[in-house]
Amino acid sequence: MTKLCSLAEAVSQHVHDGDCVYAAGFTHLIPFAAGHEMIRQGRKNLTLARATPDLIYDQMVAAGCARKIIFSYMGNPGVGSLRILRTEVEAGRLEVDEYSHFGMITRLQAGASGLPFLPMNPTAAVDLEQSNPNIRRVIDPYSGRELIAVPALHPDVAIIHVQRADVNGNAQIWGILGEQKEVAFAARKVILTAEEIVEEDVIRSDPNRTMIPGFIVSAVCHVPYCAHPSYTQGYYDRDNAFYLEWDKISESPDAVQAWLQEWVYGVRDSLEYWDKLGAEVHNRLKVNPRLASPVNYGDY
Amino acid sequence: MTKLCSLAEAVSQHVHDGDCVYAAGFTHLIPFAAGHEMIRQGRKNLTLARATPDLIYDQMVAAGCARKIIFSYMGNPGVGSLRILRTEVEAGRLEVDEYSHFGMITRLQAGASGLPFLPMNPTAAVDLEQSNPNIRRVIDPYSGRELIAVPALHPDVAIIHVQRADVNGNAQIWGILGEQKEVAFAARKVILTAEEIVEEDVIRSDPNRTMIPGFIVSAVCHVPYCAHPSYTQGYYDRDNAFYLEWDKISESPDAVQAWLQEWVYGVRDSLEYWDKLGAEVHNRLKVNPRLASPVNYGDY
Amino acid sequence: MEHTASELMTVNAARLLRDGDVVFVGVGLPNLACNLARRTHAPNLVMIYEAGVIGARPARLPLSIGDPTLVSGALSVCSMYDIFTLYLQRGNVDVGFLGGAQIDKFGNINATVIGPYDHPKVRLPGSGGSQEIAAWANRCYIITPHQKRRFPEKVDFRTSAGFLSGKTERQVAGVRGGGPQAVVTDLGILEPDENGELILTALHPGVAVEQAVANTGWALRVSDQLKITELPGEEELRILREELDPTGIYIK
Amino acid sequence: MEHTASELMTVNAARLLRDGDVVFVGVGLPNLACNLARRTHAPNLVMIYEAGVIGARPARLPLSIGDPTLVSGALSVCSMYDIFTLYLQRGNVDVGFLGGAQIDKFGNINATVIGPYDHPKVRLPGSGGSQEIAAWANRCYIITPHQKRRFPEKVDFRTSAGFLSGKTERQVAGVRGGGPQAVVTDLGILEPDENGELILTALHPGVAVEQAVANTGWALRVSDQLKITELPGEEELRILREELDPTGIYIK
Repeated sequence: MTKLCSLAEAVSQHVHDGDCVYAAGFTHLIPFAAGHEMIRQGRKNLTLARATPDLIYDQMVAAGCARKIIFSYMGNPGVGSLRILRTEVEAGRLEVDEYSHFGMITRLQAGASGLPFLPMNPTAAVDLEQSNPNIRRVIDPYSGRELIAVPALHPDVAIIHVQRADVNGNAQIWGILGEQKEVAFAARKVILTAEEIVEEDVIRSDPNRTMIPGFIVSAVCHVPYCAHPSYTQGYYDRDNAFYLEWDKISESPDAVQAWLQEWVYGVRDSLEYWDKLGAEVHNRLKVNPRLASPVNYGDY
Repeated sequence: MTKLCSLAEAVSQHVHDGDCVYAAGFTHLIPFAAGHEMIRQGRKNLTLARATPDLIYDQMVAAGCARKIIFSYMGNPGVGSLRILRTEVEAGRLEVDEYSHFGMITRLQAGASGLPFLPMNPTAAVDLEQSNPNIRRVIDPYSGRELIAVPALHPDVAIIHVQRADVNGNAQIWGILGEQKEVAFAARKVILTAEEIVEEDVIRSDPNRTMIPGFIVSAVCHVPYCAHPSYTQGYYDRDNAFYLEWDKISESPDAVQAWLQEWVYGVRDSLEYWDKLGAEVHNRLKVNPRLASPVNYGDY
Repeated sequence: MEHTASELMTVNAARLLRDGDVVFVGVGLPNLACNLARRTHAPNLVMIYEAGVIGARPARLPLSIGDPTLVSGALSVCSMYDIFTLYLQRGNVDVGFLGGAQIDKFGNINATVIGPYDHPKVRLPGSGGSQEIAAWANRCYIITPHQKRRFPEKVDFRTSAGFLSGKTERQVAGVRGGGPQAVVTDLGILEPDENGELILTALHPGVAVEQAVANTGWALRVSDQLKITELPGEEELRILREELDPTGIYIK
Repeated sequence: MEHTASELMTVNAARLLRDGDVVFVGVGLPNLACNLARRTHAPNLVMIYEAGVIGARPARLPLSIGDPTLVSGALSVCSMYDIFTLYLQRGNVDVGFLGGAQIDKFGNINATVIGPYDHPKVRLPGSGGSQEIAAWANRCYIITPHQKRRFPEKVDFRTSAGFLSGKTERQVAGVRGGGPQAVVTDLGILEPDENGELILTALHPGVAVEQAVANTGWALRVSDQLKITELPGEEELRILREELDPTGIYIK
């Protein structure tokens, strides 16, 4: 029952032109390698959903993969704008479906729960609601008051990067959890990328750490360093220097295309990409260990 | 800022006659010692809420603590009836507010989330809904279909047993999680009982394991073996023999009162109770270690 | 080989499970049936417990569905809210097992009260997880001794929905699960016909149709393709007796 | 001691925090202000990040609010859905920090678009967490340079609610939080009057009222109890420069 395959195979088999794709991860565990693979395979007309589109969607939009974006914060975190997204939206070339973070995450929670919608308390800021017909009102049957509603989101494909998984797709995550679990259950298909493929016994030794059960996963890909320039807690650091550098690169469309040529089209896969980053970057992103206190489940 | 106190002090200060009390834990981590302390302190007219009232509420009702029960499964798990509860309900002496497990847990999730209600998909079984005016309908603003709604539950006091906590009430749980987190956030006050009080550094070494933050906790009590005859994963086993024995004891009101006299009124606290159980029981409930695989958070 | 009524029901229930099924397991016979299936024809069965345990591999027979042996060595543990939303309501559960004091002609189940709700003659435990399992699991199975008082024409209280008053009524209600697919008793197996009415579709070896009819509270119809079940096999009984319930708590 | 405008704003924002406050922290100056408060008068400050981190103790200055240094050594990490429901919507957050391209007379904030929403002249990042922080945190603070274009009479788009068109309108809307309590600028501090209108309540030493008025897009009223803030102290500046932002990313 192994679902192990290469990331190229997983993208080729499970991501189709026109799909709604959710590459998960709030700052942490963003599966850049999967974004790059979608670019290399020339996916078109995707609807790209993420709370924070981040550099991964700036790059995919620059490569012409997308026709629509679903999001709640379109910035380069701590740096400034996502220049390519901003330009495309200002030019009217990219369709927009926008929420607050809470609205976006609530859409996923509804989707993951098998509910058509979920309510949120009102915020008194109604301009976004008036601009987006997906945001509606629902009556609290107890007080008669109006709450805000958002509809379930069901991405066609979720891409979830994790610290460790077994070949069946049972996966464990620690550090920032973001919306990983909700996206996995909301989506129709799940592609899992993992820093490490481990024996099932490692997963079974700590069941409370398992966020995603294998039976909702379509493909498991062993992709070390998948998240660079994002990071994997305990494995490597966030490459803040690159986040700052992208702010410069993305000032010029030519520089962006040259970057894509060199770092995406010009490499075969994420291993070649990581190799190409070189020893200085590898060293800069290296992390010393800091272990969790032991936990005893007991032998019953 | 330590919140450490004895369980007797915590109950005396935070549980009042007439309160709605939720002693949390689905089979696992049921805080029996707190139930016994409420009996010893003679609490009256409580509303007792739990998905599974279990023996803890059968005993509290036998001791005359309660006027109402909020629940979703009134059985002795794997054994049969909760005889005392059943008798009181059949006699019309105990008010009933009943849900399915999902309805009960959804009430807690709504309460924990600060929402007045949450929706659930319909089940086509409408008899309970027709018997309980708290269960209502809400219109999905997207499809126009009716969903089921339950109102937020906000217990006055939650009692939560955990494996380990620091003196500020930051608490970690593993094994069956039940509704522990939801109850803690839904309640107005939280009394925490812990098998072990640990240094804050132990908690901070594994933040993903922390279910309850100290700042929502009112009192922290060090109560080893608090859960017996329920259990604490990794610490001691469930006393199935006592669950079977209670089925016999509770056939006779006199036997129940004698049991309460001997095991609740007749002991000062949970340590004396545990001591009184004796070496044979201690040995029978002992658990060999089975440790979780290490997890590295990284030193950033 | 000799066998008890419980062994007969357990073996027949186990045979209804398919390899790879995700099963919402209850205690007692369903638990035995799932573990038996996993050790025979369905090694990839995933056992889920409403306490929030996924992929349990119990090393001993648990008395309750919240036993620590279900947790140690499980694939995943999550909150009860997650189990009921992400797993059951989302449609990730293939099979649910149900039980109750009364099961009626259309597979509706009563686990709540005998007599009126406000003044019950007998107060039963109530729904627990069953209201939603009956609605949302793809397939539901019921294991119960075949007794007239357990099979009334109409239940006193619908704790969980079978086919209501007929299959179209369930379809109109729009619940996602397929409803009860079989009731395994100590006399045979009942299955819903095209209208959702439970009819006798199989008898265990040596049982007469009349026995089943006499022990059913409605006019039990008999399938024109009535089957005879296969006797429990030696290996099935060995696993039940030696591995799963060595002290005979449930199979006696 | 000499100080920069950023240091001045950070120190004044830090002084608004109370010991024991649970603060929803943003990156940049709010992060510096919280860490400064924790190292001075508010050692029990609990820092929460929308990424799902509670009680962070960052060993270095994070560029983003999802930095791994926020996780290692934190009290707790939970999902984003939990952070927004259990913590923010439930009312467990005392203080939120907000920012945006425009802040108007009633403390409403625009972080979404300049120009019409469907054909924006400038597309800004959007709400992120701010729509709900502004509504549900007990108190909100805003740190921003004092410039006329940042302080229009009315924002182009209300990303998050201040006092709307006046305090009663916010009260009628029934949102639980108290709204913006102070706007800390490099010239002074604005606070809402009884109607929710932001008025000048403090000036930094050496700043004239006219400067503040000239750099505000509405007719800025001045409190009749106008205060002068205390200069940043030596210890405050030392902590900022040596411990919190040694390379001067934010305080320069």
